[in-house]
Amino acid sequence: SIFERKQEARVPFLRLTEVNEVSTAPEQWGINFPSQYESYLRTVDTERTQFGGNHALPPSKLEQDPWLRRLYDGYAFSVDYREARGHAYMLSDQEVTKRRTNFEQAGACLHCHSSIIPTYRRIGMEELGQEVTVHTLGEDFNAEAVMVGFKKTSRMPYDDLHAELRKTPDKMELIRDGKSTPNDPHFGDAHPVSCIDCHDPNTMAIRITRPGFMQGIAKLASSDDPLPHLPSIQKWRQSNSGETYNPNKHATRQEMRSFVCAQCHVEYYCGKQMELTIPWANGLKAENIEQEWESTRFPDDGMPFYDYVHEQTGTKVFKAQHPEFELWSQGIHARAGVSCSDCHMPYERQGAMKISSHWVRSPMLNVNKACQTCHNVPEQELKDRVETIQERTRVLIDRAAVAMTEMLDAIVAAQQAGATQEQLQPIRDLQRKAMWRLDYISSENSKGFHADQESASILAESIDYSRQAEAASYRLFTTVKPESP
Amino acid sequence: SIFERKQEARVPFLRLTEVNEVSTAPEQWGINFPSQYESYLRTVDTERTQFGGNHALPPSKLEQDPWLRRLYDGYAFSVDYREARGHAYMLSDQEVTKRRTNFEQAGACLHCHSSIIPTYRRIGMEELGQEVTVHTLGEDFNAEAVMVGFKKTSRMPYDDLHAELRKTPDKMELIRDGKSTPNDPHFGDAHPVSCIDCHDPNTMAIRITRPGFMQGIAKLASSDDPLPHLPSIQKWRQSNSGETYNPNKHATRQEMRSFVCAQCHVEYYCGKQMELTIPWANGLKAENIEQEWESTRFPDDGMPFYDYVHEQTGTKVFKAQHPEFELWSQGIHARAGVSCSDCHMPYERQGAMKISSHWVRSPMLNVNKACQTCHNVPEQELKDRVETIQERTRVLIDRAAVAMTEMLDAIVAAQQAGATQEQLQPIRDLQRKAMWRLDYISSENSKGFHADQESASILAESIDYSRQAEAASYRLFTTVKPESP
Amino acid sequence: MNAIGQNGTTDRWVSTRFKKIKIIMAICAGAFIGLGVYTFGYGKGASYLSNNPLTCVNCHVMQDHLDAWQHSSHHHVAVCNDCHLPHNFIGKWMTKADNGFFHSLAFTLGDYKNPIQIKPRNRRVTQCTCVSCHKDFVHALLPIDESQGMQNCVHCHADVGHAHR
Ligand code: HEC
Ligand code: HEC
Ligand code: HEC
Ligand code: HEC
Ligand code: HEC
Ligand code: HEC
Ligand code: HEC
Ligand code: HEC
Ligand code: HEC
Ligand code: HEC
Ligand code: HEC
Ligand code: HEC
Ligand code: HEC
Ligand code: HEC
Ligand SMILES: [Ca+2]
Ligand SMILES: [Ca+2]
Repeated sequence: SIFERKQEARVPFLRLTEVNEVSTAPEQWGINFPSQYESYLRTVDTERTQFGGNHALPPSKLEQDPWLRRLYDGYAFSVDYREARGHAYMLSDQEVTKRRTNFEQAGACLHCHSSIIPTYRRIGMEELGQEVTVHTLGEDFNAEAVMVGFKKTSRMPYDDLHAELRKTPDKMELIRDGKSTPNDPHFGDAHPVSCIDCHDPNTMAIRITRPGFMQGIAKLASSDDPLPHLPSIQKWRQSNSGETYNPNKHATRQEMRSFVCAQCHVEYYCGKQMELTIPWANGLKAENIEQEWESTRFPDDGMPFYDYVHEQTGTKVFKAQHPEFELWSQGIHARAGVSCSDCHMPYERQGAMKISSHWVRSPMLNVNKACQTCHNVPEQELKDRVETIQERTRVLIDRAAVAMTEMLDAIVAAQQAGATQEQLQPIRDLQRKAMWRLDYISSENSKGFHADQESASILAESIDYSRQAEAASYRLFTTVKPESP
Repeated sequence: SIFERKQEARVPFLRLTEVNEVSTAPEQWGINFPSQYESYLRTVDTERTQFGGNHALPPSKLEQDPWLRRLYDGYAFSVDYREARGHAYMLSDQEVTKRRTNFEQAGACLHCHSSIIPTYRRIGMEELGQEVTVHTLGEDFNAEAVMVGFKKTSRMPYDDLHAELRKTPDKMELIRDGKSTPNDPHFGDAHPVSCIDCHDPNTMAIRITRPGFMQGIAKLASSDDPLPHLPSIQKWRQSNSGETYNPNKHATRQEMRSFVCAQCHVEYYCGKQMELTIPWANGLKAENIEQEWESTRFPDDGMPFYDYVHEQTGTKVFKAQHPEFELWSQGIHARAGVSCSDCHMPYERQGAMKISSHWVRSPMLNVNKACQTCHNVPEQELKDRVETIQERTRVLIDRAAVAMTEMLDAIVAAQQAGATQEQLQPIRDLQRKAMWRLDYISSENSKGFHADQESASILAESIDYSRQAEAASYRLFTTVKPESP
Repeated sequence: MNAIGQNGTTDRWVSTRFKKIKIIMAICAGAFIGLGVYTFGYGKGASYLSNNPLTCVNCHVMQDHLDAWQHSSHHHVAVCNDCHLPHNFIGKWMTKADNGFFHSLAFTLGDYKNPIQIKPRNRRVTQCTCVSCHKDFVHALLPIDESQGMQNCVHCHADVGHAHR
């Protein structure tokens, strides 16, 4: 069982080839760990339950749920927004999405879609005046340089950073011939998430590499959100050591089994106005994050933060992206110590050994290993339970979407009827809250499973705010006047 | 089979005294089963977590949640409505509630608050022209007579049936001296729920005695609600035998451990207009029940069913009462085969034996036995998990209550502004749906624990309908006119 | 978690299943001797004839269950066979033959479900062994007669035999 395996010490790995801090190409690691590598490669498979056939790109969410176009009206997401698929595609999907080809994006996009740390390090080292060779780049993680490189590139144009990415060695130089000279630190290849992003090349221990997460989790630790599911943070708070919370130092192994995913599967801001930001200063609940965005100001002009101006209504609103880690944190599995990896990378037996499946995918395609280790019930029954939860969520999302569109209609009509900006302000606040909550759950990828009651509750709030804004719009010019205000 | 022995059966209980079908007095059973009896007697204890001291009557819900007065405006519940307490009080609490003393109630009230079956049987036998003696009353359950007696008394005035109750022997005649002659079937005492209501006096097997439940569950079995948590109904459906579903014959023992409670802890209609009705013809979900009430007509005048006319708005609405069984049915515990008795009557060690605790009460007062056998986590952690669930529900109930009161304000104002009945009709429909759902969860007694996601979802719907009604009220007389309707 | 023996259904199920097993066993006799004996030897099949839990882990697939048994409340009081074999003579040896054969077969073909899940008949064996040891204590819970079922003990006591599995 997972719980025992935690206790077992690891037998040192037999290494057939050396990997180091520039080894972003997974092939090299695969020589040492062929089973994990093989399963990692399978993330190119696109087995889908509802959709047959092969698709060049995954199905469009905008076509499935046309109301999303109204929700995102005026923003890049209204142009192209698709289902997620396997890790193998993360870089190429980003390269081709119209959100990037038709809009100028920032370098920070690559923080979560590529094996970028050596590039951050290289740029950081150059910035810090340190000597950069393939050797110095590979010998050490060099957290300081990584952070400097991250900060320097976050707001840089996407294309520029993407070009930099291809200029960092990936240690395949020696294998690929002719492309580059081994000692020039400026020629490599760009990769999607790779072994090095989650593993220490020396010990193979899992680790955090992403500067965005390091900053976010440190803010979170300093907040007063209770976090019963993250015992190391509670311990750190009690210790009162003054030292910044550092997951690589303080987190338990079981926490790390979720944190590695939380490097990317989290809500963020990533644009040209501000450095990539993970908004956890008040806690991990939807309203804590909203509160942070509400109190954030853009560094350059000091104006209040927003993601986009909603086209039809002119309201400034926030965009929520894949808050998997945040929602999971509110659920019973997190509470019971069940990590992302337990379900999405379950152990599987390979001969006399057990390995973590690196075919990261929907557990519903792997119920046997993902769930039945803990739940001693038939596979079909587990699927049915998940479906019940997801169906309830689906129905509420649809209900919230109807409320949202009817709200937009009413606000537009109120503007046409001559409402002033001052009259509209409280309505806009309701609108922003409503849209934030609907987006939060609909862009989270488990359809409520990661925290079922919390999801329903957030959608209930969304509905409430949408309908309040709708009622308030009509009320601006009505003869129906209740006594109590 | 050769593989293993037949399931071992219970050694018959040693009986020190005989009990039979008129033995409503628990003292007699207590002679045979002193441990169960002792724990049963403890239902007089009122240990409460949030409220100190002793109270003559439990705390008023109307004072805790003043909005309930507006919800129930014009109905008996707005006058007196309290927290539930132990089974020992069920009859006396009903006798003294202002809902009964200030209002005329029907005999059906006693269906769930007293040990009434022998009275039904006696009246039924008289009706059927069968000979009634203490002996014939006690020798057999006589389902036919019980049903006839139930039907005859359901709409009769409460006081009349209460008097009948006291006229049925309870087999204590021989012990209490002077009160009656042993052979006169017209003198006994009234009791709250007693052993005979859940047990067969011959075998001690648990059984269903309540005609209301027998009818309700038979309707349910004939519906097409999926019911994965009730395997015997699925089996009965497949068998297609034509025979009516009868829990005493078809249900598994584990189902019976919930059904005995579902004799009373369910939504109902019980008044003078119609026989006591358990509304499960379409299924057990809140909207299935609503649908049944919407399509029900009063038998006497053929008019559409309603529970009360809401005073402030004049809308005819439904009242939901303690749908514990229905809500539990939507939850994960039901799905996992965990019965009411597992949590509310957990086994406890009594010397060298293990018995079911008959001190039916909140499991939160008994976490160790009620939860920890299955959940191997510390007691405080379990309490915290329950609190998290209940707190989320509480917050949503409050939100739905605000939406409900603001809706009422708007409807009243629309009426004052001159809205016609025709204009108000769709608004009234929304109002009824909103109030039904809020009442459903707030009058269910687990504060969402029995099915957390479902509770949140029902409250989300309530909020949606309240706010829609509010918006529609303002919209009646507004210059804000959206293009799409 | 299934209830056991409600209205005698499981009994019926067991006896039809038993008939089927007899036929299968006859048909597979050849295979049993050929393929089975190989595995029986390889897997130290004789371990089925022993009471030592360590012999079960001759098959590494049993390792987790041994580990979990060692963490359980019963490792002082019951070994594998106390729970997984009927406490009567004939049932005991029939079960040994059946399980010995099917486990060897499964292990050889490798087509078993992983994590391994107990089959209804073996679940019933386990249930009967609980009752056999704890009869007096749980007397009040037992069915009144054969028509009545009962809840599996492990419905509540999921980790008595194997903790933290
Ligand atoms: C904080 C991490 C992070 C950042 C920053 C980030 N992404 Fe993603 N992205 C993800 C994750 C996780 C997924 C998969 C989950 C999902 O699709 O919701 C994803 C999915 C995608 C997809 C595939 C599904 C879809 O939305 O069509 C595209 C395309 C994409 N991102 C483009 C971008 C672009 C362009 C940017 C920069 C504006 C960006 N990403 C920034 C983490 C990130
Ligand atoms: C470096 C960023 C990053 C990290 C680290 C990461 N993910 Fe992802 N993940 C993504 C992106 C981006 C996508 C979307 C890829 C696409 O659609 O092209 C994705 C997709 C997924 C999918 C959808 C797969 C499918 O087949 O539909 C799952 C499930 C998933 N990730 C889970 C995890 C888990 C669990 C972890 C940790 C063990 C993790 N991810 C770590 C960025 C990341
Ligand atoms: C208890 C099991 C469990 C845990 C723990 C868990 N998930 Fe999931 N996850 C699921 C299930 C079930 C789904 C729904 C899959 C589906 O609908 O096919 C899902 C869906 C997802 C998806 C979308 C997959 C897809 O195919 O589109 C992503 C991404 C994801 N989870 C990431 C995470 C991350 C990150 C964590 C930890 C912060 C996490 N999950 C924790 C069970 C789990
Ligand atoms: C998205 C994050 C992620 C990526 C990328 C990743 N791993 Fe892992 N890996 C994990 C996690 C999580 C574990 C479980 C670690 C634990 O329990 O301590 C793990 C465990 C391992 C282990 C230890 C044995 C085991 O199977 O549990 C090896 C070896 C390993 N990975 C190799 C690789 C190789 C080789 C690659 C690249 C082909 C790779 N990993 C890519 C997250 C990742
Ligand atoms: C490492 C153990 C573990 C794994 C793996 C696991 N679960 Fe759970 N699951 C739990 C625990 C613990 C609970 C909380 C209840 C309890 O204490 O028993 C739970 C609760 C649940 C619940 C009820 C809570 C709710 O949200 O309604 C469902 C449904 C569920 N799990 C389904 C799944 C599915 C589906 C998977 C696989 C995708 C899965 N679980 C994987 C341990 C696990
Ligand atoms: C279908 C069964 C059933 C019927 C019929 C029924 N009750 Fe109850 N009653 C219950 C249950 C179960 C409770 C405990 C749960 C609760 O308080 O919500 C209860 C609680 C009460 C209480 C204590 C709490 C409170 O509400 O103040 C009173 C008083 C009461 N009922 C009066 C009545 C009256 C008067 C009638 C007839 C109009 C009636 N009951 C009809 C089942 C029933
Ligand atoms: C509200 C319903 C209810 C009432 C009233 C009730 N019981 Fe029970 N009783 C049960 C349930 C449920 C069980 C568990 C039966 C099972 O698992 O088969 C039970 C079990 C028993 C058993 C079997 C052994 C055990 O403890 O599990 C005895 C004996 C018993 N009750 C005696 C009594 C006596 C004496 C009274 C009256 C003082 C009484 N019961 C009142 C519901 C009730
Ligand atoms: C004959 C009707 C009837 C049956 C059968 C019945 N109840 Fe009750 N129950 C009531 C009534 C009425 C009350 C409220 C009594 C009061 O407040 O005066 C009540 C109260 C309760 C309470 C609140 C106790 C407290 O201390 O707050 C719980 C818990 C409860 N019942 C659970 C159950 C369970 C579990 C079963 C089945 C084992 C069951 N009931 C069977 C009618 C019944
Ligand atoms: C998994 C455990 C569990 C199951 C199964 C369960 N309940 Fe409960 N029940 C609870 C908990 C926990 C509470 C909340 C108690 C509290 O807040 O103090 C509760 C509350 C109640 C209450 C209110 C108690 C009070 O003190 O006011 C009643 C009545 C009740 N349940 C009846 C039932 C009935 C009837 C069933 C079956 C249809 C059932 N319960 C099934 C755990 C359970
Ligand atoms: C519905 C839940 C449930 C079922 C089914 C159940 N038990 Fe229990 N059992 C309990 C609870 C609760 C306790 C704790 C009683 C106490 O501590 O007072 C217990 C206690 C015990 C104990 C004594 C524990 C001690 O600490 O001394 C034994 C032995 C036992 N059960 C055996 C069994 C057997 C054998 C079966 C099957 C015939 C069984 N149980 C079925 C809930 C259950
Ligand atoms: C007879 C066994 C049993 C008993 C008794 C029991 N549970 Fe559970 N509980 C389960 C099962 C089974 C699940 C579903 C998840 C799973 O499959 O592990 C569950 C799930 C849960 C969950 C997660 C689901 C959710 O709604 O979020 C919580 C919380 C929980 N139980 C608390 C309790 C509490 C509190 C009690 C006591 C009042 C209790 N349980 C009694 C077996 C039980
Ligand atoms: C020859 C290798 C081997 C040995 C030795 C072995 N097992 Fe197994 N066992 C297996 C395999 C393979 C399965 C999975 C069978 C399946 O699921 O069809 C299994 C399944 C089981 C099951 C549950 C499956 C069922 O059919 O209900 C039990 C219980 C079990 N073994 C107990 C034991 C005990 C006790 C011992 C020692 C006396 C033992 N095993 C020795 C290979 C073995
Ligand atoms: C105290 C009783 C007890 C002992 C001792 C015991 N088991 Fe079990 N075993 C169980 C129970 C109970 C189950 C699960 C039954 C169920 O889920 O219905 C089980 C299940 C299993 C399974 C099937 C796996 C599964 O999850 O269904 C295997 C294999 C197994 N045991 C092997 C062993 C081995 C090997 C030993 C000795 C090391 C052993 N058992 C000792 C009670 C025991
Ligand atoms: C070989 C005889 C034997 C078998 C078979 C057996 N037990 Fe026990 N069990 C015992 C003994 C002896 C004790 C007392 C141990 C002690 O006091 O330390 C015990 C203790 C217990 C306890 C109390 C300790 C605890 O874990 O909480 C429970 C509960 C229990 N058994 C349930 C079961 C169940 C359920 C089964 C079947 C899966 C079972 N037993 C099978 C002999 C047995
Ligand atoms: Ca965002
Ligand atoms: Ca009602």
